[in-house]
Amino acid sequence: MIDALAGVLVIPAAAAVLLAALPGYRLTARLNVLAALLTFVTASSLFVVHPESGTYLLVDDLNKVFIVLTTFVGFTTSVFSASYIGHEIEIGRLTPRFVRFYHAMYQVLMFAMNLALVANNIGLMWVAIEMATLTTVLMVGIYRTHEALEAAWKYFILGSVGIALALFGTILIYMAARPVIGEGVDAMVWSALMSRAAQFDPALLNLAFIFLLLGYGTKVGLAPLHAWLPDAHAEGPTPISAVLSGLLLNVALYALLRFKMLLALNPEAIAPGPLMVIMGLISCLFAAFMLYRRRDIKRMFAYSSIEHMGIIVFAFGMGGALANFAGLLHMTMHSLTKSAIFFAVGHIAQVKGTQKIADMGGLTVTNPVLGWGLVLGVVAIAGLPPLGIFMSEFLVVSSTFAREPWLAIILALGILVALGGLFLRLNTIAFGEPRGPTAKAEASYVPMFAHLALVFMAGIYMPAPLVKGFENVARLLG
Amino acid sequence: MVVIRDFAFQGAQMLLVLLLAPMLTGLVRVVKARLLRRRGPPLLQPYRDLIRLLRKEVVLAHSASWLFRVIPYLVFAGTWVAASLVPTFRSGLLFSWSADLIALIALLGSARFFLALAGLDVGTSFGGIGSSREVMIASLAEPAMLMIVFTVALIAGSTQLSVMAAHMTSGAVGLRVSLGLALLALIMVSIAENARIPIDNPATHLELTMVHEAMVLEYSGRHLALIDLASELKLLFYVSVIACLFIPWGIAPPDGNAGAIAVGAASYVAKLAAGAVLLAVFETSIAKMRVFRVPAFLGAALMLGLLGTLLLFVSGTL
Amino acid sequence: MVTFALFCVAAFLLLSPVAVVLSRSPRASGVVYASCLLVTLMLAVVGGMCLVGQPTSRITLPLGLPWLGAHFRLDALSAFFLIVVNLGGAAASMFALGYGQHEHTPERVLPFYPAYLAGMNVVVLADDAFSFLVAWEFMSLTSWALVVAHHRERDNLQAGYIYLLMAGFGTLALLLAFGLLAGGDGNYLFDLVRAAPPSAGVAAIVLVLALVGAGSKAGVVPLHAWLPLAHPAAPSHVSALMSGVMTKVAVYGFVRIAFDLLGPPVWWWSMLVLAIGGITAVMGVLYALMQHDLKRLLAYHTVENIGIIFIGLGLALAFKAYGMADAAALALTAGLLHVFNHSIFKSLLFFGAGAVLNATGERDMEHLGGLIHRMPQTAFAFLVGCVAISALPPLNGFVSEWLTFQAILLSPQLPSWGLKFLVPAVGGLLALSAALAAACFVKAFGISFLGRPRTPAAADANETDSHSLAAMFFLSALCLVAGVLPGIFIDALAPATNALLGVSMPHQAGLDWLTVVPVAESRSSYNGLLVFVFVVMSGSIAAFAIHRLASDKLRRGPAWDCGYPDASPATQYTASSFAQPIRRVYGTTVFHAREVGDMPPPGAARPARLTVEIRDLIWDAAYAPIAVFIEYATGRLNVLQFLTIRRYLTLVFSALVLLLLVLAIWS
Amino acid sequence: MLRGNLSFDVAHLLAGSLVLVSFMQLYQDRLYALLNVYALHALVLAASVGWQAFVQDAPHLYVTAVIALVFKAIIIPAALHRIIVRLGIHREIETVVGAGPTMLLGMGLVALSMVVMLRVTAEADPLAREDLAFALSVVLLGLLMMVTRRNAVSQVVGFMSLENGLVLAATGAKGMPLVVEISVAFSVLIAFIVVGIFLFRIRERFDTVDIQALDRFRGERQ
Repeated sequence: MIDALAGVLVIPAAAAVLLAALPGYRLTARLNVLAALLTFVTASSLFVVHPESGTYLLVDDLNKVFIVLTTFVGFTTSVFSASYIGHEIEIGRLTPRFVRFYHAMYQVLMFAMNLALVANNIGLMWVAIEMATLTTVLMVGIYRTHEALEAAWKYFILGSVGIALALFGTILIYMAARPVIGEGVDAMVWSALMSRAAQFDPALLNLAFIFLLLGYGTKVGLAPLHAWLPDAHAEGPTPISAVLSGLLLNVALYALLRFKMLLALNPEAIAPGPLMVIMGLISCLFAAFMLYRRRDIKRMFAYSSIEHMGIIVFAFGMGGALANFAGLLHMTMHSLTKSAIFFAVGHIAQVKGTQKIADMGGLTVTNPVLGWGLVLGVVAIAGLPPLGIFMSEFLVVSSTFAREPWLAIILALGILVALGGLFLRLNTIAFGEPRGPTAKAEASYVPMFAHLALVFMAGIYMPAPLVKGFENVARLLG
Repeated sequence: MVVIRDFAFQGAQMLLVLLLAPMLTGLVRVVKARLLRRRGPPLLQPYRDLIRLLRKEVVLAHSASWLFRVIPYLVFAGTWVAASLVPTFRSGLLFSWSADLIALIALLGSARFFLALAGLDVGTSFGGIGSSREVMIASLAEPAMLMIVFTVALIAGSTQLSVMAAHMTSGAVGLRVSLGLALLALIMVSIAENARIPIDNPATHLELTMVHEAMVLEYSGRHLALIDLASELKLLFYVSVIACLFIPWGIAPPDGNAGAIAVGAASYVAKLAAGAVLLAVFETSIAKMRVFRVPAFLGAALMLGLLGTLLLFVSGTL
Repeated sequence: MVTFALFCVAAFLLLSPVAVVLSRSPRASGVVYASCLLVTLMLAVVGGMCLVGQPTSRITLPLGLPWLGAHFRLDALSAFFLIVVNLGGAAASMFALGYGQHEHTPERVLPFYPAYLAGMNVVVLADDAFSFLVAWEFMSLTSWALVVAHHRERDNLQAGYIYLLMAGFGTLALLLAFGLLAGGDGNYLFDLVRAAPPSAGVAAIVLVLALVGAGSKAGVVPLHAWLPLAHPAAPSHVSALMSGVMTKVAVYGFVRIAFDLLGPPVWWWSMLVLAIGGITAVMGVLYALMQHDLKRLLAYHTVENIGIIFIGLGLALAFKAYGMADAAALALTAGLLHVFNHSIFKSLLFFGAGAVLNATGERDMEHLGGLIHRMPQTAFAFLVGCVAISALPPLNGFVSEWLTFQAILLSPQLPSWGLKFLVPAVGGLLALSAALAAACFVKAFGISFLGRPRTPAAADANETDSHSLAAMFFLSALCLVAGVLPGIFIDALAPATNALLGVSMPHQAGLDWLTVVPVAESRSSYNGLLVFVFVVMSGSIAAFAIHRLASDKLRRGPAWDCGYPDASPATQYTASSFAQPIRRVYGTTVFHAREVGDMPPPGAARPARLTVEIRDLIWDAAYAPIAVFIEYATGRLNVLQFLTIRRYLTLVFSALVLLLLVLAIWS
Repeated sequence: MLRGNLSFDVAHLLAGSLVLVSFMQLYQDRLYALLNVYALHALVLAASVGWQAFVQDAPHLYVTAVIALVFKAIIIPAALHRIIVRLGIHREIETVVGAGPTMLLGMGLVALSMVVMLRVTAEADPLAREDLAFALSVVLLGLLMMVTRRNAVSQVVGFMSLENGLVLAATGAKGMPLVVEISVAFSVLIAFIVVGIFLFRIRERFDTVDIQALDRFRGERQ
């Protein structure tokens, strides 16, 4: 029954090769969607069939959630990107050659992320995540403008350093594991590591965790390692911004969580929680303040991603059933909402022909569907009910306040400041006198509203199986 | 039987205040004139004025609304009801419990509210002056009055005038600082409320000084008569309240026989006369003050009232 | 009971999408508002039935927090507020049946209106922290959408922005409060909290948080800043809901937490609440006096009345803390009765303002005047509202304030010295605010409805439509009934006070002549009915007698005005000149009000000017600094967007070294 | 036993000398000199990797050694030479912090890594432990170099020496799989960077493709 698991890897890989070979964007776009859909179906079949994990591939409740989320958003984003890319070609911002490259890279990215999620081997996971990073670097630079190249370059350099640090951490983990488990591949296999973590050398684990926190934290976009994130979001094609915010950050987070669990298993090692809590708080506050002066709509939402990653890391750092549940929920909701927002933003930017907030206004008047979609998305991302993020923020803050009042208050302030920043800009974008070109958008609203509908549903009613799964994971995370 | 008797007394009270009110004003005028070495108008002049006004036709400004014509009746009715619920010669009136002191003050407040509206209705500058100054004075006088009520009510353990009067006569009170403060404040408030010197001058039409007269400037005929009568009733009301709270002696108890009631009536008239004389003396011995020194005057009253209440809260015995 | 109530709420929620679909068609507003009217009436009936003796009913739905579910509960308190909410809602819907026809962008109002009603109802019904907060914030969100419905008008977006921020702030405060009540393992159920009330220390923090959270929604000073901006910005029937009803929902939140969940109070809580209430009452009315925007003036009066309500609640807390149950019942009843009364006359007044706005397109009183001639019925209804809110007998506003005074008169028995000093002062503040309110409404009614029209718009205004009038007259009637027969309403409140304090005020209905006797006949009593009858009788007798015996002749002529009548309406008193004496008395200290006169030299042609400068000290002290700080902080942090890669690497490097140092120093 | 000691000493010697060379890099102020020192750095790495391969008799490590020798010690420095000539980058290195303070910082970092490593319990293989300490300090020194030098080339060199440290650690970890793959992957990465520098004409620093772009910055700064 391993094949469901293998499928998640094989389908994108095959699709990548195929798409690299095929010309013409209409067909390739459709193929892209199809491949993503297939991957999603295979992934969701994981809930039905329960493949047991081998030496290289691992599947448990934790990464099931991640895989399904990733493949789903990957699918919806591919739908969105079809219409987006179509428009980009019409206005000649992209040439067919680049589109072919783009689609291939898209599938490679999917492959890399899935690999990172199912890898049962810390080395393999490292390779996969770095692969994903490099692919996104290439896609961010795809517009070949000065800004795009500059952003890609920044992303590349900072990413490489992150890569190096993460690798060093991985080596240290191996060093820690070797005396206990023995030389060779086994000392890098998750399942083996988890089972024996208690006997590892705590000092090595501590050192390793610091490097891993910084290495993978760079990918998660935690302040002060976040520098690449806003520009990469702002300059790349919008579908990639959606994937970055919606998925890649999660994948890096997943790696971080795994190592947190590892450390948690070792009594003498430092508690990883406090470190994560502090970095989470810093990111949340910092990003919240950065929201105010943004003039580029995509960059603004990139900062909001940093803020939410901060909240999520904070929640997982606090630990405990409630906080972990909240963290998972928040992560899921954030992926859905933020990608939905980027779907909207992509079309808005195409309608207005710019990403400058100053040049867009009164969207709810000129393009009601798009405008209200954005409003709904911002309402969701700002953590207002009845949408999903409110529930997770409710759980995080309230459960924290009983344990660490001051932390909760700081977090609450961060959320409030972010709310202010978001709506300050939303007012100019969505309301007031219309500004800028008011062409009608030929857009596919389905993905956006599908995501928002899910978020809305989660806000008021969560199906029991989902809750069950989340609770298991929360317990797993300790 | 008893009910009928009580009805009778209540009715008597209503007529009594209605009849005595102009007389009181007249008396004040006479005394003032005499103090100024003038012969002054005869005692019954106010009645004559009222009748004359009632006979005259009403001249209504073009811009006056229906409200302008209703207000005189409202003001008169409100004041009359208030005045007739104060125990004057006999406590325990039939309907005295239908409104306690706070309610009575508020009732007069309603009357003032409508009068101020009347000042604005025609849309002249003088009406505006009158109303705006009136409400400014009221905004200080009413809280002061309520503070006084608090003081007395806390001592008497009630806001029912009859009960208060009874409690005061019962001698259980004795001399109290807070009562003195309250009395002083009450006198100041009454002077302000009735538009007497030094707050206002009822006998002038000099625009810079007048408050009440400016408000009712546009009224004529029967409307003016009602308003004048209302203000006379108001004066009577305050004098009777002071009388009933601070010199309650002589008021006939509910079960009092004819003699007691006669005594009550006599003492009441005497109290009124005394009040009139004192008021006249005070008015002749003091000068009208500028409008914007009024707040200081009434603020003092408010502070006195608050002080009285505070004393009672802090130590029940003062 | 509660199930049916929830069905009604569901009906609201279904109406929203319907409204979205319909919103283009001309008959949409009719459909939506009519159905809202229907549902609100049903809910009001539900509340009434529950209040007169249905047992508490509860239900749990598999919504909200998965392992918890959404709990709803309809007890006496909820029932009372259910009535308040839905009476206001029904009136607003009725009014909107006419008013809504003039809406330019119905698609921005109709979808949110039912959702807003739903939110308020759910807040009252919710029985666990999560549902409560969801409904609470949902209420804020929908009302925000309604505030920015007219987003093209100046300042509305700004108002909505401040409103949303304050709402978020309040919700977070409540969130923290509930977090503290729930504890680490999340007992979000109200029943669990009731079962195990928190320790005194925790309870104190929760109370403060609740005061901040609910208070910011209710608009207590100094958290009121958003209110006078947001309430007027919305369409008038929504303003009525926000001012008349939503603030009461906020009061409900506070009452629920302070009286129901927190267990036995401590005396100093009441000092906090009393002080805030007193200050709020006076500040609110003073702000209102300085206003000449009609709707904003009304909004500030909401602040004042909230203060009065909180005075009642504070007294109730004090009495409860010292076990004086009967007095507590009296105070609480006074507070709740004022909740009811204010919801009625404030809605009425906003309807009036809406009608005026509709007829003249003006909210500024300086541009109105003489409307009583053009719209007599609106004027009458508005006048009733003015008398009621000015706490004048025989209308309902007076009753609740009178009860509050009676409660204050009971308070010398309170042992604590702090209260001994505070309560009389608060009494003084209450009296002051009552008197000032009367002054303010003389101004409001006198300037905008009386006198001569100041603009053509006012000169040819037309009477508003029948639906709006119906709504207004319905509320006016309620004002009168609640004023002359207060006993009924006091008795209706008994179950609520019973539920919270275990006792209630003495039963009023049985007393002869329908008198209200809060404590004892000998102590104090009030009979609105008799007073009303007396006034009417003696007034009509006088009228009858005079017209019969004396003259009833009447002649129209020019105004007398001391012989200097002036044709130009500009010579009338304006709102600001009317308020000038009061501004001289209070404003110079409270608002640093200054009058700057500019008198041209003799012979100069230019006109003399008198400008008044008023500063909102609370804004300057509490809100401006926050904006400044945000400005500063963002400015400073923004540099981090423009660093070079090497500097970013430096950040990473220093983070690494820092962590390594931490590790080295560890243990 | 003896072999153990000997192997320990040699490995220790090589690793230590790698740290020493890193310090020499920090000290350079001419680009060409820096490149030569880096070549030396790679050479020492190759030696140490080779030794590890011999000690652990893990033949695949020889591949890594060869890569280090050929690619890092010869090709990359040569390529950088050409780039310097082609792009006319001027020859002296502008430093953010002077050489002296940089050295001090470096000392501090080495000390720090020692302290951190000493916490590792004694049971851990001493050879590996020492190697690790050195590797850590090489990594930190490489990073230090990246942040204290302004020229693109010297920053690349910094990154490469950092990566050398990683390889040292990886090879030091006895029996660690994927070492070869990793070293290959990194070589590719470095190639990317070098090519990138060449393509984007990054004259002086990593910071931007060209300086004006920083200021025309998408309206973010106005």
